[in-house]
Amino acid sequence: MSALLATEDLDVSLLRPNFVSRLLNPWPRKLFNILEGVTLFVLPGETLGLVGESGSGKTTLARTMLGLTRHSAGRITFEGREVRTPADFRALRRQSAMMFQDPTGSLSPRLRVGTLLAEPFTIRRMAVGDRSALVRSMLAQVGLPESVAQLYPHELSGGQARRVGVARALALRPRLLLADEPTAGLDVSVQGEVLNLIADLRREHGFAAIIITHNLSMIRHVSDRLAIMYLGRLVETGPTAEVFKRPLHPYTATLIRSEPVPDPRRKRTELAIRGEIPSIFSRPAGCEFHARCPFAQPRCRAEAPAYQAVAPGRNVRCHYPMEIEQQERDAAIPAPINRRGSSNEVEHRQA
Amino acid sequence: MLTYAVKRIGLGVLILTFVMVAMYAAVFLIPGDPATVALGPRATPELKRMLIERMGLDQPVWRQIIEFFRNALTGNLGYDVWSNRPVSALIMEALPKTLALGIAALATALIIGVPIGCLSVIRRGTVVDTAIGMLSVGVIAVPSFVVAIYSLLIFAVTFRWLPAIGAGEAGDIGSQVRALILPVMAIALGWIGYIARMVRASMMEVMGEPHIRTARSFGLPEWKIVGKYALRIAIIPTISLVAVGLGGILSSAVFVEAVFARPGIGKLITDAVNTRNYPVVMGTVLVMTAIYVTITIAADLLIARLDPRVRDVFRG
Amino acid sequence: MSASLAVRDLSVRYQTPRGEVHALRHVDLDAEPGQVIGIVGESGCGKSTFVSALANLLPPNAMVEGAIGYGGTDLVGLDPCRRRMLQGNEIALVSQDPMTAFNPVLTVGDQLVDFQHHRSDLGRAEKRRRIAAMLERVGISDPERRMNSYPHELSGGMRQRVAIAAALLTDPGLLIADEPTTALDVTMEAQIVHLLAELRREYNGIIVLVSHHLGVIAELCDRVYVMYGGEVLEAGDVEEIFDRPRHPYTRALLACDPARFDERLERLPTIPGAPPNLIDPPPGCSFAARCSRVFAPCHTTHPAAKVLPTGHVARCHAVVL
Amino acid sequence: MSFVAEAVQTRRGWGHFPLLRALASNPVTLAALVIVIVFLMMAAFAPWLAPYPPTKIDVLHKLQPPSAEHWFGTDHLGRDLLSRIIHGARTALTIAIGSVAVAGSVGLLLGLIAGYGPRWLDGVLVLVFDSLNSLPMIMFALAIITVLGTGTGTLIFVIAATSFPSYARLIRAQTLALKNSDYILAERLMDAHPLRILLVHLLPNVVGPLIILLSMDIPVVIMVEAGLSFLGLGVRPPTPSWGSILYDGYTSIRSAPFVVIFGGLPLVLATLGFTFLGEGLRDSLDPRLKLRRPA
Amino acid sequence: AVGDTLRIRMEGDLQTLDPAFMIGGTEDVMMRCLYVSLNRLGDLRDGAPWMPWGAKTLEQRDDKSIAFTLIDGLKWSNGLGPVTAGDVKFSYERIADPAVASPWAYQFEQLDHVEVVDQQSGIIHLKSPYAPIYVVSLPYYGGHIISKAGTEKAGGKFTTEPPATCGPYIFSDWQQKQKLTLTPNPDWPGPKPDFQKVEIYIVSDDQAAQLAYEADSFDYTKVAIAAAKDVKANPPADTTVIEAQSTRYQWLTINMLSPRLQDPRVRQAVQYAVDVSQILTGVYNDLTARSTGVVQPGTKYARKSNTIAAPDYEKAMALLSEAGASDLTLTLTVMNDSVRMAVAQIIQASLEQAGIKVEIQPYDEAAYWGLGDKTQGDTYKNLDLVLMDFAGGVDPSENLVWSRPEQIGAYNWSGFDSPEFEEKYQQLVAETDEEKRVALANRMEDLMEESGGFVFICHEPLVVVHRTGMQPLIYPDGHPNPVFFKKSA
Ligand SMILES: Nc1ncnc2c1ncn2[C@@H]1O[C@H](COP(=O)(O)OP(=O)(O)OP(=O)(O)O)[C@@H](O)[C@H]1O
Ligand SMILES: Nc1ncnc2c1ncn2[C@@H]1O[C@H](COP(=O)(O)OP(=O)(O)OP(=O)(O)O)[C@@H](O)[C@H]1O
Ligand SMILES: [Mg+2]
Ligand SMILES: [Mg+2]
Repeated sequence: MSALLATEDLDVSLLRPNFVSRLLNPWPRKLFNILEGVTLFVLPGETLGLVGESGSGKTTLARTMLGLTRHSAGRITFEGREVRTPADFRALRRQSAMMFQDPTGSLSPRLRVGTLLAEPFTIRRMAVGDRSALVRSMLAQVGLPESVAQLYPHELSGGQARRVGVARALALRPRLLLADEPTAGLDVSVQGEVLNLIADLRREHGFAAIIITHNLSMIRHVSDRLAIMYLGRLVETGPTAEVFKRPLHPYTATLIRSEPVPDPRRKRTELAIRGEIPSIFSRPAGCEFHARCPFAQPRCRAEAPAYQAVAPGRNVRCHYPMEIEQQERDAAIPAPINRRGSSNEVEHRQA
Repeated sequence: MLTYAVKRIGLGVLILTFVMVAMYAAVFLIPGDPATVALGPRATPELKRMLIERMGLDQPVWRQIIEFFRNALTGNLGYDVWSNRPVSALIMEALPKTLALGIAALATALIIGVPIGCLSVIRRGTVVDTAIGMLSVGVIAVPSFVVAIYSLLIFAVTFRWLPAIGAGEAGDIGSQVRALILPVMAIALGWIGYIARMVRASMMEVMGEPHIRTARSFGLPEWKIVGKYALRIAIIPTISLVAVGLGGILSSAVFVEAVFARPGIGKLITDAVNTRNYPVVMGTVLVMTAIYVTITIAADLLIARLDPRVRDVFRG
Repeated sequence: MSASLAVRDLSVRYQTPRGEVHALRHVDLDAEPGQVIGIVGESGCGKSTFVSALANLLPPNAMVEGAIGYGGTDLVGLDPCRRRMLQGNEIALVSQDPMTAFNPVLTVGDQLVDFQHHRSDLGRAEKRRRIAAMLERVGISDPERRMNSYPHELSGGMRQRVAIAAALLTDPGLLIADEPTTALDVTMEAQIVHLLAELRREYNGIIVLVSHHLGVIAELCDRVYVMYGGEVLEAGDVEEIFDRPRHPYTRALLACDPARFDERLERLPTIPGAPPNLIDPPPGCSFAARCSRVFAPCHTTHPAAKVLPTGHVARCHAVVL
Repeated sequence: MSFVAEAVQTRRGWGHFPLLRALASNPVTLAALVIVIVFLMMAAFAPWLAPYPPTKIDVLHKLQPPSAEHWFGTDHLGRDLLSRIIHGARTALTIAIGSVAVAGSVGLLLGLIAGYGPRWLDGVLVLVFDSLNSLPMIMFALAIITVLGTGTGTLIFVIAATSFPSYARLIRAQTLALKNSDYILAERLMDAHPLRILLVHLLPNVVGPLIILLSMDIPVVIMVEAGLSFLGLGVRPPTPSWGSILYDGYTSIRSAPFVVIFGGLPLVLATLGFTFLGEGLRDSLDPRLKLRRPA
Repeated sequence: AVGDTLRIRMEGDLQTLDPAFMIGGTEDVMMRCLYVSLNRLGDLRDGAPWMPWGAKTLEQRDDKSIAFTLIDGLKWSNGLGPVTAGDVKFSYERIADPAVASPWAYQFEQLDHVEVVDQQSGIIHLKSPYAPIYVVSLPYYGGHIISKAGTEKAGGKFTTEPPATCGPYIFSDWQQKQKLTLTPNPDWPGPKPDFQKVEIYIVSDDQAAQLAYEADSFDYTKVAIAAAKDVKANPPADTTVIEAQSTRYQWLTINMLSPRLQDPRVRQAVQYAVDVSQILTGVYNDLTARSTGVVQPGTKYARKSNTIAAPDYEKAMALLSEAGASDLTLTLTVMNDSVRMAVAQIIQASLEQAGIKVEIQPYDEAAYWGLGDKTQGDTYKNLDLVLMDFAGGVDPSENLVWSRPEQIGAYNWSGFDSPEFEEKYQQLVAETDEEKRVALANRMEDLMEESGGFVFICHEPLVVVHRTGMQPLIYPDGHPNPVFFKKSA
């Protein structure tokens, strides 16, 4: 199957975020790459999960794909054709939709939900017979009562705003949905509702979806493939189940191990990862993860690893992908920093 | 910070140019010439022509502007039409008095207004707050000439505590300070109200922020929360307000300078406008605009000092 | 310092133009020194209201009833002055959003010095030494330099560490953490959770930890209170709650967590319906509208809290002793 | 869903005048509202309210202190002060509301253009705003007034022209802040026309703070009018205006202080009224609203 | 109590001390102290008689020549030697020289030349007889003598730093727009002035000045007309109030060139419709009487009465309907200060009674003076009514000169174009016989009023307060001459 949307070696560079100088000086002096060499594709009808820590460039990637941020190098192709001119992007945007990180913030605050829902049609000057009927059917599709049409965005709860976002995004039957953190800030139950809704609609209309998140326990249930980002680069891609089962990049492995498990008997005693994601403005030399990597070798400090295919459908950016030297690595995992005082623990268990 | 300052100064120079072009346009529009103002029926056409020539107004406007800036670069702001004294000398004599007045007035207003605003916040919702609110908004509306006349009546005429007019004897700091008190009072009163109101408004905004809750959670006393934690942030908008105010006071001290017969920039420029003494007008406007621009830049830099978030942006 | 905490029949109502919001209704809670109390529940169920009441940080439109017994004194009836003495001395709070919890224009060190104002026996230099030691303790390297940083110069995880250090500096007997990891990434969350786990080993006061992340609760707490619609529906030891939940709500909540399933699910489990309106709370069980095991009395009779032999407390008609 | 029900219910419960009710709930704001309404009524019904024609000269009874016939006394030409103040409300409010409306609209338009338009245009406009801000007001006023002649229209023009830059800066700052907000991005993503984004999405969101600022600036404009009257640049006599009443009172401030006192009273009251109304509006519309004028 | 320092308040600051370009007010007062003139004037309350001052003798040789001899020992400062007849020649001829473009040239219009007889004496030769020279030209304004050598050394021009002075005082200190200080000239050969030091305080606002006087900031000041009544009723302690009529005369110009006022009946209607007594009461507090013309009241030259002495609204309306202009709207142009605006409003109300609508159009001083200037376009033909006032002199010619036909488009804003008036004016300046001059002046004012171009209002009152312990000397222009202030015992 050929990719619906693909990026090749995509770079996005931005001026250092100095708004005053940007305001006064139209000639940028120094460039920083927010995204670097991102090569990614999504197949028709597939769900791709895009995972990474805050600031790793997930949102930027999504925006770049739809032409809201300009890329400085690389190609974006849609159904095999390169998307370059503004007109190309307009055509691409016609076929795709995006849900923003902040559900309420992406709804124009002074318009009622009804108006907002009809907006995609109004903007494209599409004839809609009965506007209120249209709005009603859109609301019904996402499981909201009609009365919601009369509310303003700030009067909606987080889950409701998400649903309105879904209805709006899917109004024009896009072929691709980009959902930026669709479950952030929602209760587990509501989170499930929203994801189920997207899944149902996807089954019905068959669009592809890119779901951006840092919630691993959620993404493993909804995505077909995963792409892990670190500091503006892809570090690993692969089918979701495989990635969870056998992560290749140490970063992926630590992410998975950092996720707390809702089981009081499976308390983690060791810390999977230390330190914080470095700033994009001062990328470490060599492998960018080396400072936080428990297995870093001298080579990692000196030489940037390539993004290479190690198995069909699995790419990784690491000099020493995990499974190859699994044994050594297990041995190298740092000893637990400290364990809970056992006597204390026992007392409580018994109480 | 440095590049920022350089750019701001560049912008300032642009503003100066723009203002001067506007001024020349205004001169072109406004009828009247110095001879007829000063002499009325005795102004002879020859004299008028002579003065117009002396002001350079017989030349094309663009030439005047270029000439003006060329001279200004060498420190020559032109000459008074009548006394032929250099405009720069007139300004140098008037400016310190107005600066002293403006700075003293705003400093007084800050010293009184800020604590009042804080008090209002500490006692928010109480009678004290409402009373302060009424008073501070009320005094904003009291025209400064009313304050000026009545303070003259009370402190200079009735009690004879303070001198009624003038800016004090040259070289005698004591008399200069005494001469400053009443005019400062007249200007500062409205500003006290304005600043108190402003501080209260931005403070109320800050008081809703989570870090104030953090400070509370550690049981810090209310006065410390208001006076240190909230004030540090709430003062920032007040600073730019005061900067703009200081820029404005310098030329709007007209009434107060008239009532107290204080020779200052306000008087210089109104007299010059009224008598169409254009070299003086131009020179004064140039200097005032430059000061205004400088003050706003200084205020921005001060804000950057006070607010580390802004400072980092400047550091660029 | 350590004392036990006994909350009895605590209710909080917010006065709003739309009416009174019954944000907290008849909550009881007991905690002994050394215990970590977890509070879970969906958004809007009153978790923050509850801990704010404990820390005396309720907004002015809140009205409190009931008693908060701490070491024998009732915090609710205390005069403001005495209450302030307790704040930041006996009771310390780590709040949800590390981005906004610190004053942006004062250095971290300055603020931490101020926060120790109860310690009038210490000089400024000593206070700074304590801060440095405490920052080191919570895993901040180069504490001397960090003390001179402004909050925005620190990352979210670091700020949360500083917040914890600030709370610990005052040697509180009651440490409250309201969603300390919600705003953080998984990796940061893991680090903070780890820090808290590490701290509780030597800490002998009470920790109250609010979270809607079940994993965090499971990892850190001894006792869990499950809140819903302003009430505590179930309370019990952490294993009991996770392994043998008695209240249908607790069960539903646990069932919803996708982290409990390793295999891919076609549909994620959910709890249909929405939480009750707290302006006009239902007369019966607040979960009745969404409960799968609902029966007649649930809609009309408010269930009493039943104490089960396992140490469980549950508010449900369907639970039998 | 109960949440929706709640929300819908509250909407209904608040009726059609939620703003008025919110305003009235604060006693200070209520008082301010009453003052403003009284002044508006005064302006509207001046000819019926005033006991005498405001221009009726009676030099034999000039500068009479307050009495039963003349509640506020008479001015330096023997005109009834109360009548002049009542009629003055009309002038003052026409000028204040007129110039604030003009300045507000111009500021709104230019601010939106500067904030959303191309960067070079933004630079040019900011330069214009800053320059106008630093231009000495009297010079400007004098130029315009001597060219156009005195009168209400000219005053409105002068005041609007000197005050719109600060509104424009406010709007520009707001627009810049909103420009990259998610909902504007969402609209751009749907390829909404820039004009639509400007008018439908940006305008309603930036106009709120502006209206509040404008209402708080109304007394400032009244004061400016008084100041211009003082320079002899106010409304054309014998039209009564609060500014000219004060100015006339100044010459007799010693012998007849009541002229200045009664002349200043409406100014103080109007300032209190409009300021507190503006603050009330701000608090009830959006308590977190940033009402900072950009420097 | 009066000390050794005389403290006087004036309104404006010094601009120049060159008599050829001086403006008036403070400068003239300063020059009276710094320079000498051949003669000087007495107090205006005494009719301002002239007497020799810098000249020992000053006598009329014939119609066109006046001989003078300077007093002994007059010496220039800066070591420029004695004051000579050559300096007098230089000073007068310089002002008369059209190339210098002095605004005061008109005062020396009739000067032919000054003949130097010897070091101290000379003869002033006139082109034609010019009687007013003793009160108009010699005692003030251009009559001050400057140093020929000094001026030439300064390049023919100077402003605030005169190359040399010779008067009773020297200029010792200047605080811009605040204060001027004069101290005695040790070389002064004449009688020592009473006061050891003169300080001139510059306060432009009358209200403030009065308060400052009460606060004992100075000893002598003019008082605003609005405050005069009050000051008279309750004078501050230790204070004498002087009331006099100044030489500033005010009238309403009715512009005959205006298309709306071409018809003499319409102009006359306006004349009938102005109630001047209301102005005198309302604005001037009856401190002054109605003027019968422009000539200084109290002098012999003043007309006995106005032709139209009282308002007659019926007559005015009748005239209007006769002229077919019953629906008349006129603009009244006025300078925008408080006194003039008040006068304008009373005129407006008064004309309203005759059915004439008036719109008041205020201008700031500078714009105002340009309105009647024909070089600035045709506005001078479109003015309707203008409230005007000029500072005049005691000689009738000084005040009548502005209504000459050649002044149309300059300062004759009525467009009053009377050949007879011009003829009479020429006779007036040449005539020395007083009787005949009185008749000429009266006839000229009759002509003015008959033309329908003027409504004479008043000569503004002058109200001055000063400490009781002194005797001021005030020139007819309303400004003091500090040299002759006396301490009263
Ligand atoms: N307009 C911009 N100007 C400057 N820097 C930017 C801009 N947009 C993004 N960045 C920087 O690019 C990096 C990636 O940002 P991005 O928002 O794409 O991350 P993210 O993965 O979506 O993070 P999060 O999980 O917090 O949403 C960040 O370091 C951010 O500071
Ligand atoms: N100051 C307030 N005034 C009125 N109502 C309030 C106030 N604060 C909270 N509430 C209401 O009280 C209820 C409980 O709020 P609370 O913040 O305690 O919930 P929470 O469990 O902490 O939620 P979250 O998980 O979203 O933080 C909510 O319905 C909320 O809308
Ligand atoms: Mg993002
Ligand atoms: Mg909460």
